[in-house]
Amino acid sequence: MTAPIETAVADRAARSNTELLPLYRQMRRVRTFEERVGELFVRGQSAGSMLHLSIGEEAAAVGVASLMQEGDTFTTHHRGHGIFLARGADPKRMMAEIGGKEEGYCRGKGGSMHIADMGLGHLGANAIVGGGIPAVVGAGLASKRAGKGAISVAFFGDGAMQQGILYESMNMAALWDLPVVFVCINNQYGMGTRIEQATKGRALHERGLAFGLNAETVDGLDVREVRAAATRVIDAARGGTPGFLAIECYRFYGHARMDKSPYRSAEDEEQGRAKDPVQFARAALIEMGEADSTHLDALDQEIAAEMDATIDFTIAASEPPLNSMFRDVYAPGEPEPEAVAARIDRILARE
Amino acid sequence: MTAPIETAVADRAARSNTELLPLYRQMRRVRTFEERVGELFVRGQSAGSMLHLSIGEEAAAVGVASLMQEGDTFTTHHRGHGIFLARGADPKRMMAEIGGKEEGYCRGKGGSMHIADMGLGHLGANAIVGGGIPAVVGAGLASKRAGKGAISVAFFGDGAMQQGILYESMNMAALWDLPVVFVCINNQYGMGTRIEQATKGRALHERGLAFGLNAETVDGLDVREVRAAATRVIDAARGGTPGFLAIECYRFYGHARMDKSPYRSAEDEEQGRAKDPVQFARAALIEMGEADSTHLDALDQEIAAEMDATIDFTIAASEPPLNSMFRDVYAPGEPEPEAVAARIDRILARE
Amino acid sequence: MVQMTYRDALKQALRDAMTEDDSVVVIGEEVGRYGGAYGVTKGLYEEFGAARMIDTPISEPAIIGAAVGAAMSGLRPVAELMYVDFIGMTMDQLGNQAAKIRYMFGGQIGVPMVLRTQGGTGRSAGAQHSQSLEAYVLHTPGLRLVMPATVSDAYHLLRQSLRQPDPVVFIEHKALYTLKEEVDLSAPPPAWGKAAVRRTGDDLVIVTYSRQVHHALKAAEELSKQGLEATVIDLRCLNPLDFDTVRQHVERVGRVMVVSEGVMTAGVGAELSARIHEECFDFLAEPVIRLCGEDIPISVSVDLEANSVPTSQAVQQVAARLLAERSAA
Amino acid sequence: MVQMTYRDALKQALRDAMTEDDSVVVIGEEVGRYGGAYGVTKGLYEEFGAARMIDTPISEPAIIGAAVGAAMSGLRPVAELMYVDFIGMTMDQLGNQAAKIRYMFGGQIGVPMVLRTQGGTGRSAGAQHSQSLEAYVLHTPGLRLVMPATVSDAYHLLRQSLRQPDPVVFIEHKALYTLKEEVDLSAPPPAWGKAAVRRTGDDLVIVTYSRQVHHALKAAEELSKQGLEATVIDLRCLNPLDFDTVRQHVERVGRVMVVSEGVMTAGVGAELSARIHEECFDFLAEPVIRLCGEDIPISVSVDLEANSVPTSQAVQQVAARLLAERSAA
Ligand SMILES: Cc1ncc(C[n+]2csc(CCOP(=O)(O)OP(=O)(O)O)c2C)c(N)n1
Ligand SMILES: Cc1ncc(C[n+]2csc(CCOP(=O)(O)OP(=O)(O)O)c2C)c(N)n1
Ligand SMILES: [Mg+2]
Ligand SMILES: [Mg+2]
Repeated sequence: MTAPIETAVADRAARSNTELLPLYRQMRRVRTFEERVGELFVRGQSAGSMLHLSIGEEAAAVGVASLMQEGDTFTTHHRGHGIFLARGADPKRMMAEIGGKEEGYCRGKGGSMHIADMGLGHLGANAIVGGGIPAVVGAGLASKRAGKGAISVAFFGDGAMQQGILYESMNMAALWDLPVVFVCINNQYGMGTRIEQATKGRALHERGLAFGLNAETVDGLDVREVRAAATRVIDAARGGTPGFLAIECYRFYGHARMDKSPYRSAEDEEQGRAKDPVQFARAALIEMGEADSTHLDALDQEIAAEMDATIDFTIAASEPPLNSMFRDVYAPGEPEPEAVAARIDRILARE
Repeated sequence: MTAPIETAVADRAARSNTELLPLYRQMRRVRTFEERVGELFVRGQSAGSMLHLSIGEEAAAVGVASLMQEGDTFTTHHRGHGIFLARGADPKRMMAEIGGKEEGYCRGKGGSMHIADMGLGHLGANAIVGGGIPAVVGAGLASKRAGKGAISVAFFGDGAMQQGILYESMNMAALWDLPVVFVCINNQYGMGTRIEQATKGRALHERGLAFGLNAETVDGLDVREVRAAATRVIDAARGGTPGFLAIECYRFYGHARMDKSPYRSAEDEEQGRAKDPVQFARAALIEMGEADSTHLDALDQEIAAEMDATIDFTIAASEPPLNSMFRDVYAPGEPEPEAVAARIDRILARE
Repeated sequence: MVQMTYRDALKQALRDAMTEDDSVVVIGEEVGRYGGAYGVTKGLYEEFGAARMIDTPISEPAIIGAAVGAAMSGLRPVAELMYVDFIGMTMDQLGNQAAKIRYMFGGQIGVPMVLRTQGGTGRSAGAQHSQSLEAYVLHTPGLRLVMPATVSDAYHLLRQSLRQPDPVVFIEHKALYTLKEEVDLSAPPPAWGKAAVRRTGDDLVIVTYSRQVHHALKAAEELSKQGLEATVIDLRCLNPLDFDTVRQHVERVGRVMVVSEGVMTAGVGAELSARIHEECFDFLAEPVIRLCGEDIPISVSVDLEANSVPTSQAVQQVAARLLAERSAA
Repeated sequence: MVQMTYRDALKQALRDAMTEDDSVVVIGEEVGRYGGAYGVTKGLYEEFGAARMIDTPISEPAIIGAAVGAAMSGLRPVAELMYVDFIGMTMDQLGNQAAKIRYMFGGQIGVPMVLRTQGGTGRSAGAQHSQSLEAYVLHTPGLRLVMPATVSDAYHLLRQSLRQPDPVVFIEHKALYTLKEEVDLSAPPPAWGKAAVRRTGDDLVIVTYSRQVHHALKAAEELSKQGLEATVIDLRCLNPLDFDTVRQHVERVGRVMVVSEGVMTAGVGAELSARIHEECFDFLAEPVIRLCGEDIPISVSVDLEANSVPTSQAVQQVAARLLAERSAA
């Protein structure tokens, strides 16, 4: 398994915490990819409307994922495109999967909410709030045993802070000193519910602390800060001290593509969107003199072109063959489910 | 519904926090009752062996239950005899239920782990660790709405601190300011597992705090201390501030009747059993001059006689009639399940 | 009679029940301010307020558990599970608590709650948001099970469910919310548990429920053009089950298909097939044919999803073949 | 050949698998120091240590979830659920995750885990500790399901389950742990999924599994004294299901009883009955009779419990009546 270029870039960046440009590049790629997902939907080429855009959460995704290394594993929630992309995913195969196509990561069976890739250690996105969390406990057991310093990271939203399985998992990770990190991307909303309407106001990481984890909260505006906090938590986890990191950000758009967020005010949105990690990084790069806007415009356009191609790729990609429906319920060569039609044929054609 | 004498005694005691004698009396009744449960088993008159004695936990049971009032409700875990008895249960009907008899609280269907009594607000013991906890959230919603100051209390063991549903329930109670109290009776063990082998060492009530509850931990040796802590937490709950109380004690005997606790040392047991809340209260009464040992011996014997009678009552009680098997799956008068035998009769007797 | 959608009929049932009975409260994720993931409760928050339209955290096990406690404490909760696919994490509270409390406690008390949820395919929502899991419920004694196919039943059966003394699992179909039909809100409700015969014919009986009723009716219309006449029975309630109606038509016609969107193995179709064979054996010209969901998870791919469950064409084709083979035989 | 209990055979299977394959780990409540609630793992902690006999907190959902993650990460976990009655709180991790991962992810990876648990009546353990919930599993595509009745199968099928590439739910029966039989540990294992014909006779076929195999065999012995000879098929695996063996005997004999401890409605008995009718209709002299658990919760009362599920006498009586009515007809 050779790491794609993007991962290599991110890995280099990992060594220099101050190098903002590659992080900006990753964040812009996430942003642009998500914009294209929106377009795919508008063009009727996404399979369904259950598309959850991570716009506004780029610093969370990139700040953490850019620290992950070969051998590390992770699971994500339903809003996981950005995380996977930041970890090095091929945007074409991602988009094809979102379109339910054979060329997608999961051959069109999984879709946006069930992307996975064993090559990059992605143990799967999940459409069940909290559903992917306990898997990192098991992955952490395996990593600990292997003793190579690999970690397993569970990414989830603030909504999963309300799922009991998170606490069961944190308890196990703490008890067994597992190389595991719990990352809560707090975008302030779970569908139409603001975090304050779902949780009595205390910092989320206090829950991590109460379970014996190395826990902190970081603002999700400046990717460098996220990365710094993630470095602390992840480094400790590699050493066997499991961690919890809450990243505060804002969900720029509706919950899924059909949701226009009527439950929140224009002011709320304006304020929230003012905390734009991509624009923030861009401004910082210019301010620090690391890049000028011409350079950044060119970069953005290069990314736009790359991401434009994902839609064409998806449209040109093929539908999975109908008989693939019965494949992969069980391992190849194992007894398979019989198709209803075949069974009925057999019954009707008896004698 | 008239409150039995025991409740009246406890209620009076509720008004005077210093009155130890009635609390001692309650604790002794629990202790003696549980000893009789052990005998019932030895005599082969208990239905099965899934009997969990609360010996050593009397101060926890009595300290909290003695504060409960008419209209309050509660649920318990599988080790709930003491709590229910302290709340005013009829020991005969309890014992008959433990024996699986018609005269039992649940007509022999529930047994030791599923005793309930709507008259005393007992919404049920539970054989699922953590299973009875969320019900108090619903009961709390109803109480809050009724506005009469009633509370609902969930009693559970340290093992339930590992069940996610507890955290979901605590989150809801805190969020909605419910008149609810979570009481963790930490007897140091969940079956053969010491609390330290199941939870990374932090005080349990910190978890309550992290969820926004009014939380504390109290030692379960001196019933007056338990009662004082419970008073704080319960009074706040009646006012709409939900609470959490961890009570530290020791499980004197095995997990259930068949368990001889080979996983713990004689020293561990000796140390643990040294913290005997019944003996402690007895000594305190004598020391304070509130009662002398002649008086206490007489009291103990009176209780022993009362509890002896529970076994005779149980042995003399009747087996539930076989056809009661089909009763109470649904409400009376509603469509019922058909007995397998009746269905087969019908099929075989066709034409 | 008014024209109304399935969605609005459900809302009207909740509204009428809440108006009539102050103890009815709705509790679930996004049921209040948001108005429900599929819009069923939209507006009720404004009408009844936060104390009766209770938005919860995303905590399915505790939602069901809280509803159990509320139902034991004098409220009449309607707990909403956004997708029936999430029932897996609630089966302890539902199956070990709600379903068994009356029994375990010797009849002292019941759990008069309604669990409203929705299931089924049709939105490319993938393996964890497209299932038909009613068989888990049917296999759990103590739980009633209602699955309305029509707008009128959406209204009347939800009202009736809210009058039951025992827990009712009420499963809507996500593809039916926009279905628009005439409904008489003031009509007397159908007898509790009674199946509806949606169409009568002498050649074949199709026993089904929920969205498949519509597939079966459409198939029956097509078959009718070929001179084949099907009876279509909409069970509506699976517990209690109106087997008498099924028996009556099966004995008359002698050829039966059972159609269900849930996966075939150990599903509702299995129970219906087993019972029909057991009880009507001597009247059957042919074995009962089950046309059910494939024994596979649901894909996101539009085509794979559509073909994972019975389509109207499949109902028609299988029915035609069943009849053709027979007349030839 | 050695004499051994069902309990010890299970332990030996775990021991041999752990010795042979370093990636096998056992994870569950009280599996280590305590040795398992029913003593199955006693001694293995001492042999294999805490890193492979992993005692967990009382967190069933996360135990299953952790096993899923471990299985995707190169371990071969045996997750233990102390009672199958607790499966309700794990059905999301089991049914939405373990069962669907291979499929949802397009075949990239499987979840080679075994969920060991036990169920059934016999200990007055009440409604939440006495159930037979295998039908939930059978109705969930992606999960294999094994339920051994004999000591030999306890050993060999557990070994085989530990070689499967997909998740296997392995359900023991609490009343069988002390069963003692001869077992040949070095015998070649039975073909995966193959049913065992425990007895052959021409008058009746009894299709069953788990503890009811013993009830059926005992009943068959009694019937034999009356000159009635039954074939007893022990399915052993419910997924994959060896229907060919069932078919072969049903077609030969023409009279069938299906016996299962799980509640009747929408249970395993329903699936078996439906399939037998569908596939062997022309060979059936009579409808398949289901003798299953009553559609009720289990009581603590010894008598009520015992009569809530098929007893050996019930098997015998129903079988005798089925045959008597028929020869009279
Ligand atoms: C167990 C479960 N409950 C409910 C849902 C429906 N649902 C999907 S996403 C969502 C909100 C999740 O919020 P959060 O975890 O904060 O993630 P975000 O969408 O904000 O990224 C809900 C309620 C679900 N998919 N799974
Ligand atoms: C959900 C669930 N898991 C496991 C069990 C088996 N079990 C019964 S009691 C018990 C230990 C519980 O410990 P704790 O909560 O501390 O209560 P204690 O027995 O100490 O009073 C266990 C694991 C169960 N009954 N329910
Ligand atoms: Mg969120
Ligand atoms: Mg304990």
